[in-house]
Amino acid sequence: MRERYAYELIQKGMRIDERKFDEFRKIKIRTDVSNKAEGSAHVTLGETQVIAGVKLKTGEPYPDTPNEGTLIVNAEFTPLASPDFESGPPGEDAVELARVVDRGLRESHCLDLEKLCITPKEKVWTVFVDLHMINHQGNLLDASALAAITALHNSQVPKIEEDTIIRGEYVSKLPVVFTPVNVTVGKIEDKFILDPLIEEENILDSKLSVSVRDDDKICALQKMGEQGINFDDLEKMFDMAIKKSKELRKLVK
Amino acid sequence: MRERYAYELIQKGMRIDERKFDEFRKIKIRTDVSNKAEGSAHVTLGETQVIAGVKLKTGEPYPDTPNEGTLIVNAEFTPLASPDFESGPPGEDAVELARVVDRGLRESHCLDLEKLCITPKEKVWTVFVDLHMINHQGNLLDASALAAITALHNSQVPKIEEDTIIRGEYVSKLPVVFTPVNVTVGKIEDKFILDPLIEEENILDSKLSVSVRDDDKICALQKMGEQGINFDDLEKMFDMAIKKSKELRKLVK
Amino acid sequence: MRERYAYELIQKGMRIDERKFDEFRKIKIRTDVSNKAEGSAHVTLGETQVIAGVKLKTGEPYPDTPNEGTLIVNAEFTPLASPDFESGPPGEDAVELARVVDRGLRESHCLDLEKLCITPKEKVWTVFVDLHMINHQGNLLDASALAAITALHNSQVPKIEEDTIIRGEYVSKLPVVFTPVNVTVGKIEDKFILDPLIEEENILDSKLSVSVRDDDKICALQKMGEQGINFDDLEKMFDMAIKKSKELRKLVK
Amino acid sequence: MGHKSDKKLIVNGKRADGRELDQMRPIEMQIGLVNRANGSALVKFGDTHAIAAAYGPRELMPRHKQEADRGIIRTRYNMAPFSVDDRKAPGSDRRSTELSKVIRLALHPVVFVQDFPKATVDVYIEILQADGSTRVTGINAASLAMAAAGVPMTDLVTACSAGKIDGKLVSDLNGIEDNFGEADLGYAMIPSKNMVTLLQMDGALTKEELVTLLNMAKESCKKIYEMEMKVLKEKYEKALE
Amino acid sequence: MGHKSDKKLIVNGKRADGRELDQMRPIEMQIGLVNRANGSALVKFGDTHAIAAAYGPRELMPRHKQEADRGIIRTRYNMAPFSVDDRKAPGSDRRSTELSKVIRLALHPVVFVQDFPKATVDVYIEILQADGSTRVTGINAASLAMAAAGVPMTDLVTACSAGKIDGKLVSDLNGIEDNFGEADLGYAMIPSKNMVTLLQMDGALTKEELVTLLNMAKESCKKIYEMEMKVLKEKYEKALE
Amino acid sequence: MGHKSDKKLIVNGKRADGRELDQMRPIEMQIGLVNRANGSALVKFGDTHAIAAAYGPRELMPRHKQEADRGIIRTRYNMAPFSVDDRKAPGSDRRSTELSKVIRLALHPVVFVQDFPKATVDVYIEILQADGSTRVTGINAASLAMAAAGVPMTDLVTACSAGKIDGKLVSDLNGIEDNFGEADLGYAMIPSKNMVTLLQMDGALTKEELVTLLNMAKESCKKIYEMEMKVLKEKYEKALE
Repeated sequence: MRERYAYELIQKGMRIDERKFDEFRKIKIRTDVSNKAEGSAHVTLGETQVIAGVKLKTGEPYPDTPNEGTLIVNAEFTPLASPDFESGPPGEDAVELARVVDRGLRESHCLDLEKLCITPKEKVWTVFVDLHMINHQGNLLDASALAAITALHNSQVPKIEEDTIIRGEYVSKLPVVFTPVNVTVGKIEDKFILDPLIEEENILDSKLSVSVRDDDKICALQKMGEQGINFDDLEKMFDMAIKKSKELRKLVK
Repeated sequence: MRERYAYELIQKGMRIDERKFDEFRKIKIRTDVSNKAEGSAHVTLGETQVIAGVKLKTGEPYPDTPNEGTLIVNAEFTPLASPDFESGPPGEDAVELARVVDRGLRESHCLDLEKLCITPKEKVWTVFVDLHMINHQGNLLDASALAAITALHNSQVPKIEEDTIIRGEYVSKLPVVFTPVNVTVGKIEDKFILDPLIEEENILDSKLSVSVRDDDKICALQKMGEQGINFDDLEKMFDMAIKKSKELRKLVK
Repeated sequence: MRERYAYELIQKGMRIDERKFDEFRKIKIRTDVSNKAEGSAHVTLGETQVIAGVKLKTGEPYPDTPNEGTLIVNAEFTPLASPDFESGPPGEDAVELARVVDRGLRESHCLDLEKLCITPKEKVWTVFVDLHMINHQGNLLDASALAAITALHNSQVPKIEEDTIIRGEYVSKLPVVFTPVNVTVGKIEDKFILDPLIEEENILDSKLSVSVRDDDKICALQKMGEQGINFDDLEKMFDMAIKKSKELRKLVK
Repeated sequence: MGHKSDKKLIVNGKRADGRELDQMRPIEMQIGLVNRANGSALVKFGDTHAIAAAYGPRELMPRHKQEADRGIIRTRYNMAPFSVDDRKAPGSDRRSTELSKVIRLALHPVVFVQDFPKATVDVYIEILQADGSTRVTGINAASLAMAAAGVPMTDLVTACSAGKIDGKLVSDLNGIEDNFGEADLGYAMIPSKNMVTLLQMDGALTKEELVTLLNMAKESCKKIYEMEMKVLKEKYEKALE
Repeated sequence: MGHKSDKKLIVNGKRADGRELDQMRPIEMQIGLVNRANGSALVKFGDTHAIAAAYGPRELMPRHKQEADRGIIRTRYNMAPFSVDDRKAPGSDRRSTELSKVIRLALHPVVFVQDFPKATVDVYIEILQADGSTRVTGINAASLAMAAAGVPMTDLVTACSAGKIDGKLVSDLNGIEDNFGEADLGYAMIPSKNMVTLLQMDGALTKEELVTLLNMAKESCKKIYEMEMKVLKEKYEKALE
Repeated sequence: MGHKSDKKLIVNGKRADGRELDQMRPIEMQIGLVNRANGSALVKFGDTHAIAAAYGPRELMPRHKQEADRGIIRTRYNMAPFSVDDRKAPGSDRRSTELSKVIRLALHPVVFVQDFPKATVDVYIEILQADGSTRVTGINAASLAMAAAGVPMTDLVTACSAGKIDGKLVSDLNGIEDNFGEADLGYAMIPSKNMVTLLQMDGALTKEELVTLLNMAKESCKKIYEMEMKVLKEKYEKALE
């Protein structure tokens, strides 16, 4: 029902919630929402809600990057957030979301990983970014990426004494040097929309997720959806994403 | 059928097997029933049978208790023991039973864990108590707790030479200083029964598991079953459990 | 259909593909088929295809064999190879195949494991033999064993510098001292056949897998199938296997 | 319970966070938030934050698990990986398996399961921040979420913790009190019926101490019940406007 | 097999535990014990203790796994965590997966599966104490349990081990002989039909040694068969009293 | 992407393996091989070897997963344990889970799913040797396997990679270029429709670089398409003989 209505409106250049095609829903960002985390952010995108929590743990570096900390992004599609999500290990959609957010952060080099080395070859910080879905009303990916980078910006590095992490005491901010932002462009026939509602997501032909860095460089792409995208439409989609990314980036503090 | 019969009898103050409400079935305890274990016990409670086996392994202490050994209780509802048990990872009932037995042992401080430290901060004994269900005719929990504490009482600490455990040679008894005992009180309407048969378990409104230490202190409680317990009945249930615990404790050697 | 036809032919002393009872299908063996592996072999047995890949990794020795490398055989019944195979963890048939091949290699002492010790008690080579099913047209076990021993014969030991494996550089051949070969004898009523097609496998009463070493010693046996084997038939089956093993061994280079 | 420690949990008759012995932490309750659910609630006991969402009654699948004459309740208690000091690996573990069960049984007595045969009510609890008493905070959130979802219920279930620290009996344990105290009681009840639906204790208590503690918990639950009724009432009044 | 060792397994023609080369350990058999099962048995080969329970024939669920014209047999071989020197983690592993399969196939030939279409016979084997030859001890227990359960069978399956240690062929390996010997044979048969239903060997044997070993195993099985018939007979006589 | 390294990937305008910037590695394609499948293909991009098999359309089980008005496609991307430098543990991981999904969606647009309601087409891809660009090599193999299986399709899907190394834009990354380069593009398209069905990029590129790279990938796909049509044609002609 709602899907059919959304489709007909889009054909006429309109949307259920009266937004423009390139308009995001109202965004609210709260930080420090979980005081056990090294940093956290709660992003509200219209009715969609995601919490990102950052935890640091010491571990071994990868053999090929002995002087660098590591980054792990994980996403939980908690059954709380949608009647369609189920308990159990992450399904392919949760895995994909986590990996796309991960690539956006990783490829933008937003974290100065060398500053997260404790003892070269032996001990580095592992930064866990956990994305927890709270309410799924569409566009979880952009909301998650926004929550992730905001939580990182608000994270601190714990103190270490005699190999033990002193919880609650911090020595510095997490070294965040870029602010990548994710903008997903949805395509339905010849129309392109941003920040789709869940009813709109269900009728999209395809989506293209674009992660854009402060310098307008594109750091990650992911084409989603069951239909193809016309080659000639790609550039337009990049443009929409780059333009909107500037706006979203201003919200990250 | 049997359930209905059990229910009607209980209404009249009677039980299928002619026991009194506060009477346990006949208990038989055999120790040293598995010679590969550091200690073991086979408890027969009427037709219900449980084997507890204790194995010791060296491991690292928890960071917050660097001078103490550790205790792990695990329960297997083997499909052998009941047509209702299935192969596969432990279900919630097996997990709950193991955790309730664990709390009874742990909170009573029945093991002097400091004596199980080998090298502070580095190496301690981990005591595994494995509960193996053999035949389920009701009240697995009390039988399991009895098997666990008896097996611990009969366990020995293996010899270590050059970091290697010498299997079959022992240096001391396991330092057991208390004998917690578990008594589950079943409630059906306004009646309270001990040691329910499986047919009785199926018709109970609720159960309260009470773990009692030698000094009559209560070390663990767990309310089970789908119905609530009247607040004013709790004290009576504690009294029944404490009284019966003295009797059961005498059987542990 | 095909099964019924295969059965009737066998009754008359014939086979679908016109082979004799003790005749294998045409065997083709290619080596070095995966250049990331330390050694590999692709065995084609008629239409049946199996790839074996050998990878070496450093690890700790088992406590009871501190001066010996270790051997691990794993088999993947990839869903690619047969409409009857499914995605997911290995089922009992894959596990059995891997373990039978493992025993044939292990018990024949075909690898001089002492030569795979790097530092006694601390570091040894672990030899992984991964068996990957490509097309299942019967007799995967004999094809797998042949692929495994051929891959081992063609494997090399990587160079180690400062605890790091230098991929692509090798210091020696893997020390293979025997060439065990597996021959499975199928029984259908009073007939015995070798190298069964899949249609024949489906109608066999039972199978006996025999692993034979260069000196004609038998290193592993595994009886398979739902029916028993007459005690008095066993010796005949051993003889068939030993005889055929000499022929197959010539193909291993 | 029972970790040895030199930490003083009570100083000059007051607890480390400044509370009186029988004083609960500040409690906040909010209904709504998860609008995809049929009902949801956020409950905060000090720094412990639990959010719960209720779905259903909805058809239970697969069908062979349906019961012809009654519905079932399913619960999941889950801690966010970032809700604790050392990151918790995602997924269920033995603790969450047990808690999901006892929470289900704590809620069960108030639900008219015979009103929704073949169906299920699913209640999911996420702990976003953990500072002790997470399961009871979660039960309160779950109970409100179910009420907000319109699940047929006789009453609310209210829950709280109590315990013994530094030799004294206290209400509403926080994380440090839970870790270093001598006894910990988890408690839920249906106030209108005087029925206890969750009762877990670990520690070492005389029967007399235990009974006193239970009475403290009962008092706390009464206060919580009032707050819950208030927040529900506000919700309904707002809905009627 | 084949672990290098200086251990002498045979001294002055006798085995380390005092047995003659072709002597089995003391065998005990008991029927019953698990009264929730349709049939059960405990079998001890020296210090190896196996208990088995048989359930069924009972309806196979889920239904799409049923076979219209025959029943199926399911088996599970499992070692208790405390049955071995180093605690075994609970749950199945590759070894138990394989053994569960070969045990099922060892029992299958005696069962009239066509007598219980759409149904299953489930046989569970628990090793409570392991000192070698666990799978064959388990098969004997399973066979007795199935007979006691009244599963339609043509005969019993009997099983034993044999092997080569210190260059000699011996019957019924214990744990040390299994670990440090040169060859290990697992064997099961239907005595009345001279049919072999389990045959596993690892080691390195000439064909002649193997044939000799098989004959030893066959002899052992005959003795075991007599014991099994005796214990079953006693059971039935007792039941008729 | 973006591992720091002193490795020079381009020397004197040529890539380390001697290729020109826009040159693909030698490509081999072969149809058949897995005769148990309805269709299969082996595709080699240099030292990257992928084999794919397609099964179906065949009935989808369990039935409750069937869709009444259309079929579904299932894909599995899997690397052989010996296909990479450090042995890969068997089984799926997060990477293969994601790749299986994007490959399925890359193939989906050409398939007439409405032609096989309630059924599934299963496509399995095994990477036997991995030297970069495994997913796109796998897509080509999958597309050929589906065509060979007679799955109803509008066209082939063709796929290739491109990227940026040492500051230059290049076609068809090998393993080292993938690990130490600056950007990596995975690309699939339906040439006849100019439709992009796979698009993944990691790295850091200006929009202009990206557009150039996409045009390079498009050119590569055209060449691959010709090869694929040729090998299919040969196959059919051979079949008609």
